[in-house]
Amino acid sequence: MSTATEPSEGRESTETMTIRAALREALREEMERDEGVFVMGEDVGVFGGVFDVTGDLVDQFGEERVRDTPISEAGFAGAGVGAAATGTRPVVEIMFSDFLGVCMEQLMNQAAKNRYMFGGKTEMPLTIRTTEGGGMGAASQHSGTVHTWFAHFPGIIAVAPGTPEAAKGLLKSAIRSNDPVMVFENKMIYEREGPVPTDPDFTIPIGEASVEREGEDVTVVATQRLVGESVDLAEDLDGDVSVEVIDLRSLYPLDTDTIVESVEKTGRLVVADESPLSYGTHAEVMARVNEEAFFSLDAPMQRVGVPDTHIPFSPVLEEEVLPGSEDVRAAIDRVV
Amino acid sequence: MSTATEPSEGRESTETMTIRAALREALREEMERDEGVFVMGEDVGVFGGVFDVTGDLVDQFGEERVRDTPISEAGFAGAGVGAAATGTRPVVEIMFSDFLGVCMEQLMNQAAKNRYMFGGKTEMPLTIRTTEGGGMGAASQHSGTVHTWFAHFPGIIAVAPGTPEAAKGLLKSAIRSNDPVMVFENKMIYEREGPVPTDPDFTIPIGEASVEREGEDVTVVATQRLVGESVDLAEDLDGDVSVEVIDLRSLYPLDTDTIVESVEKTGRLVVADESPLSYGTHAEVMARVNEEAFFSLDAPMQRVGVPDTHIPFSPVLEEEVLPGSEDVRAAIDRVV
Amino acid sequence: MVTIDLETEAGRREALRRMCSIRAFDSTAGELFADGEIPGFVHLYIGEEAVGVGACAALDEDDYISSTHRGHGHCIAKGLDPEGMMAELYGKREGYCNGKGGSMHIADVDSGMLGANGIVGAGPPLATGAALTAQVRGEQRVSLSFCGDGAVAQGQVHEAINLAATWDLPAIFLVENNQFGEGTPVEKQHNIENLSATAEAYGIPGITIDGMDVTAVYEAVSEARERARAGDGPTFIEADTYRFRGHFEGDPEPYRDEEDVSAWQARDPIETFAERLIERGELTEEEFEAIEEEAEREIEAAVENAREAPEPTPEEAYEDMFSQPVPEITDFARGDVRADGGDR
Amino acid sequence: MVTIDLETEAGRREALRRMCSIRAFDSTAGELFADGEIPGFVHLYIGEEAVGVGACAALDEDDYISSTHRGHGHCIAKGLDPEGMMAELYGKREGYCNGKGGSMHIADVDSGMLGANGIVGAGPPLATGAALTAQVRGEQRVSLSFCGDGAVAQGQVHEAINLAATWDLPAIFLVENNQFGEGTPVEKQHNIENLSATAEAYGIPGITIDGMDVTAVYEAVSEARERARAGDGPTFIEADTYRFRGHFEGDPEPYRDEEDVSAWQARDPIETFAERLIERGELTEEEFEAIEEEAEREIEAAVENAREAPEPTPEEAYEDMFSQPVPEITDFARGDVRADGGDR
Ligand SMILES: Cc1ncc(C[n+]2csc(CCOP(=O)(O)OP(=O)(O)O)c2C)c(N)n1
Ligand SMILES: Cc1ncc(C[n+]2csc(CCOP(=O)(O)OP(=O)(O)O)c2C)c(N)n1
Ligand SMILES: [Mg+2]
Ligand SMILES: [Mg+2]
Repeated sequence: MSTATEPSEGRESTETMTIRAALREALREEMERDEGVFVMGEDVGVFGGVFDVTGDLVDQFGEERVRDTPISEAGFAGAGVGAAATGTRPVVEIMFSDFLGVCMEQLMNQAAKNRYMFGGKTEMPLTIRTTEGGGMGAASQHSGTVHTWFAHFPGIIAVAPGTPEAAKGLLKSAIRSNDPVMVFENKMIYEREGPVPTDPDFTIPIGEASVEREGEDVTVVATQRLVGESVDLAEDLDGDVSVEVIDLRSLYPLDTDTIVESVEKTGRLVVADESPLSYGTHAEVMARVNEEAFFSLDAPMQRVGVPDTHIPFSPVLEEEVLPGSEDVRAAIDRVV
Repeated sequence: MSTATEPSEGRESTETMTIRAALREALREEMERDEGVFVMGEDVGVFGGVFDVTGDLVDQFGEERVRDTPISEAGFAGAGVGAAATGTRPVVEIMFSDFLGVCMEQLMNQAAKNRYMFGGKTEMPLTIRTTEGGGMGAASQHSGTVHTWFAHFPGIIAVAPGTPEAAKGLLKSAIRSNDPVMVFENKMIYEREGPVPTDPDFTIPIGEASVEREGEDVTVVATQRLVGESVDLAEDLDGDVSVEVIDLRSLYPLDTDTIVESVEKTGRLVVADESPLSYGTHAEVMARVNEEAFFSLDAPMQRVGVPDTHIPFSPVLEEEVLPGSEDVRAAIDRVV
Repeated sequence: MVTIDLETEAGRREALRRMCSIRAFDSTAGELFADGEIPGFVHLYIGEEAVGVGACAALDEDDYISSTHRGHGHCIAKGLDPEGMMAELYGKREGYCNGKGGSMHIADVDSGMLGANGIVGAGPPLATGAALTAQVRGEQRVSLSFCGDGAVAQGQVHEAINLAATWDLPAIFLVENNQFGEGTPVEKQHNIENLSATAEAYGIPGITIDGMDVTAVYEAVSEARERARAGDGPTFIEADTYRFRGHFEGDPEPYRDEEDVSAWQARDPIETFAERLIERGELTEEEFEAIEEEAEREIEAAVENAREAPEPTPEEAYEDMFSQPVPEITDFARGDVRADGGDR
Repeated sequence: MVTIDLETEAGRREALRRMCSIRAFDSTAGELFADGEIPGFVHLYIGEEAVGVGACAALDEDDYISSTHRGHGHCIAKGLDPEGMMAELYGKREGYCNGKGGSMHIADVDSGMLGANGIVGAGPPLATGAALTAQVRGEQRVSLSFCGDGAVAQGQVHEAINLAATWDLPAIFLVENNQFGEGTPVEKQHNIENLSATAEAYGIPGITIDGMDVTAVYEAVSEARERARAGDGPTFIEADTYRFRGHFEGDPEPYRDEEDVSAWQARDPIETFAERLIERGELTEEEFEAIEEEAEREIEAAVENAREAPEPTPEEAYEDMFSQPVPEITDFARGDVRADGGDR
């Protein structure tokens, strides 16, 4: 699947920036490019967003296009659906992904279904940005990772970047897409830095995973925070085990080909994602590999995620349940 | 995991009844047994529920205990949570599972999380009943199968019976459980008949799958409507292929042992469930088998479900996307 | 510019014609459903025609409406073509939704119809979004959402009103109080005499009008539309009406008495409006009959067409999910499920 | 029977004491957070003490409350022990939630405290459910939900009020209008002068009171409680108040002026109440100081205790998910992830 615009090359010149800055620049560029793009959410204006992603955008674009909303996720996500259907490109911020339950109906029954139910005659250029993940002691109602729901639910495109480049390129593709796209940002990696192409026409096609590091012995398919941790781990293990790390980037559509190709080479798979394990994102990656590379597998596939609990408050407990480098390492050890 | 009461044997005497009747009797018996059990939902009273499951219960128990609600799923599911936390056992009916989006927040952030967030100090004896599935031309907003969300989300017990016996036994266990249990009823099989134990103390433990038919060549793990279709298919194929059919019954917790044991025998697995395929219930069953019976597998595991679309209205189209006996058969053919 | 100017004789006649068209459409749909020709659920608008027609008459063609599960009347009132609607009820490819939507999902965004909706209360946020587009784009459109008395208990309806009120959006919230939400009477769903009291929570005008009188509806919506276009924000209108049929076709209706139904039927919005026009000398009995007959003929033709229209092919089920091809669905559409585990 | 009888001198002094206790707790929590001793988010109740204390004073110990993300004040007002609360803020096993909840999730259902809540607007349905239990069980309890001005924009709050009003449940909806929802002033969230106008949509009494005056709150809640117990249904109370601190600790507060804060600080609910008692001759300056100091000592002791309390062990993370063991979690807790593919 490709986005409205073809993937630009334009990666000649890059700039090092954080994921936060990359997201903000994506918003800025798309708002400059298209007057129909506007942002709305709780405290995205003067306050700049709780994670400071929208930052100073209100100064440049004004309060109509960087719109603070009352605390009504169903209402304003629904308004986003209605606005998208009638000729604008809303970018709706849901502060924490745990709050998606509040507006689930509008996402599942309206945003995701309208095009199909209406015989393809309605466009739905709606982007929903939200934050996921534990690690800051925010406890169970502000630390969840729920992207599997949306990867599963038909009619929704779901992306979850692990690097600044992916963050910028995917958010831009999301905004340009005529389908509802959910962008899942992990809140612990806003400060992560990396090179980002400066060309304002740079985008990353939705549906393409990225091989972040090549290796021969085992494939680690990771998402979000765990991309960085897996790449770092792969460096540490270098010489010992040769680890290929893939940033999944798009959850739906899923780039089965890139994963299968890697597993055909390595014969071993670890999936690292912060979803709760049972019925999580991991299982789908494993199912695809089973279907298309079963005969290449030398060992059972492994998964790393949250052990079916909520995210507890106490740092000791939170640390226990959050998947990290050590868990990925243990999974690798189980198969090599 | 076992429910509050131990699984009773009491299967000496049975009566043939429909799934609808089995559910209604479960409600009746539990309401007779415990004054704290009450039912609420839209038109569950005089109207008897849109699928006539509550039927005449209002005559026996009155309008307070068989309570019609305003059309406010978030409000009354939330009231169910609050009531459950304070000493009653509400059974909340959400008319169609597509409407779960309306009250998702109360389910995901309150019902599912309270016990854990509160350090185990709150009971949550809440049952949510809802209907799933396509097949009656009800179109995309009244035909969905969303149980994977709840199987995935921590803190929720999810069951999905395929037979009258399972319907009665699981609903009773759900009501007696001190955890939030979601009961997913497929709307096309309310008329399906089967033997049901008459003993009012009969329950089915949550977390146990059931081998509905034994076989040697391939294991079909099925849910809901597809249990019956798979058993019928297995009969048809008898002599040709020997098919073992397992009714999953509980989605979470998942009875990995029963499935693994079967696959160790057959070496082949087909998972048949009406969820959309990507990231669906199937993938988890496959992931578990990969983890615990990888070396028993003779062929890649197969899945049968909805091909990542919504359920369209036109009978021709609906028929195309709904998984059925033929799809299960094709999946079996791919592996035997 | 309004769609139908009820201040003129021609406009009043056109309004009558549309009400008759809705009546004919829904009477026919009811019969076809009973005969098993139409699958799924059908919710009829019979008895409530004055609300849809009065409201849409007062709107410009460019204005938007959002609708409900009981949407046929809103569609015809907004100018949708009964032929495409009937084809949709039959699940045919020529239908408004290529047969994918059915009765509960007829939409035509180009005609300003944002869609019938199977989710009670989901329409008002959508209409609010359309009003937001108008504000953001600086367009002079208004957006009206229909919803039922039952829907007023839904939180998202309140959220939508609050957004529109706080942002002064060009929106109109029109509640069709037909006295029941499925089998539950309005008194068991709400604690207020008039649902228009809801407006007080949002600091906007709220009125209750006679929803059996097409002129009353037209006037109330006209005023609300002026207010919206002037930038003065939304209006909440409660139109008292009644559904003459069951909640859905096949409803055993254990929840109401025959007398109540008859009492409301005596106020039939079509009959009473036609009588008024006849009294005024604008219309003759014969002309009224001719209008009714013409409406019926039109719907019969739509039925004929729908019956003969081709079924979608099974593969069409895989179309229309996304604006761009998605490999997963492309594979399914090709019947290309290998799952053969790759090369050995 | 009310918890603290503000009609008596002893009661008034106890109310003052509780307000001081909240102030001391939250001032300390703010410092500890700034020092990095407390993880996560902390939302302080400083400036709003009169609302929580006045309201809970008017309730029986058996009555229920539901709370918000800004819940410390409600907890202390309802009689929870600051020691267990502070231990919870430190994430210790002795905390009210065994360290699993933290500031935003302190609960003690046995004390009638249904839980702080990280989801804006989620509390009112819960409290409505507790009121439903009272009705179904025939118990004489009432249930009060606290929520913020911002929460009044949430649909589920409206749904809860509608249920309670329609079913005449013994419920009280108490809105703490502290003028902001995070950084957004109440005027940008609502289109009404007084949020108590919300009551009109539900046909229940709605009043706006001075939330800086503990007596005013006490009286309003007492009346509402009588009404609830008499079977006359819920009351909606808006208490005007102000948060003296940022939305959360660390909030840069770009959205408000220092002067506004000072103007409200001049109406400090503790100072003004103490002054009144002193004027009436019920209290001396010295006694007031002693109360304040005692409160601070109590909180210091709670901090000492919390610091020294043992951390939970990592394995405790796997406890408390369900009432019964679940194999998935049991396996994880044992560190028993094999995924070895079974026998070859
Ligand atoms: C969220 C949701 N809950 C419940 C339903 C089931 N349902 C369909 S129509 C209806 C009654 C709606 O009543 P009202 O809003 O008054 O509209 P009316 O049918 O009277 O036109 C109900 C409960 C639904 N479709 N969506
Ligand atoms: C559903 C939901 N949306 C957004 C938030 C983020 N949030 C936390 S507190 C808050 C402001 C709440 O304002 P108000 O209800 O007035 O309470 P106050 O903080 O002023 O006490 C917001 C937006 C949330 N926790 N839950
Ligand atoms: Mg109605
Ligand atoms: Mg506030």
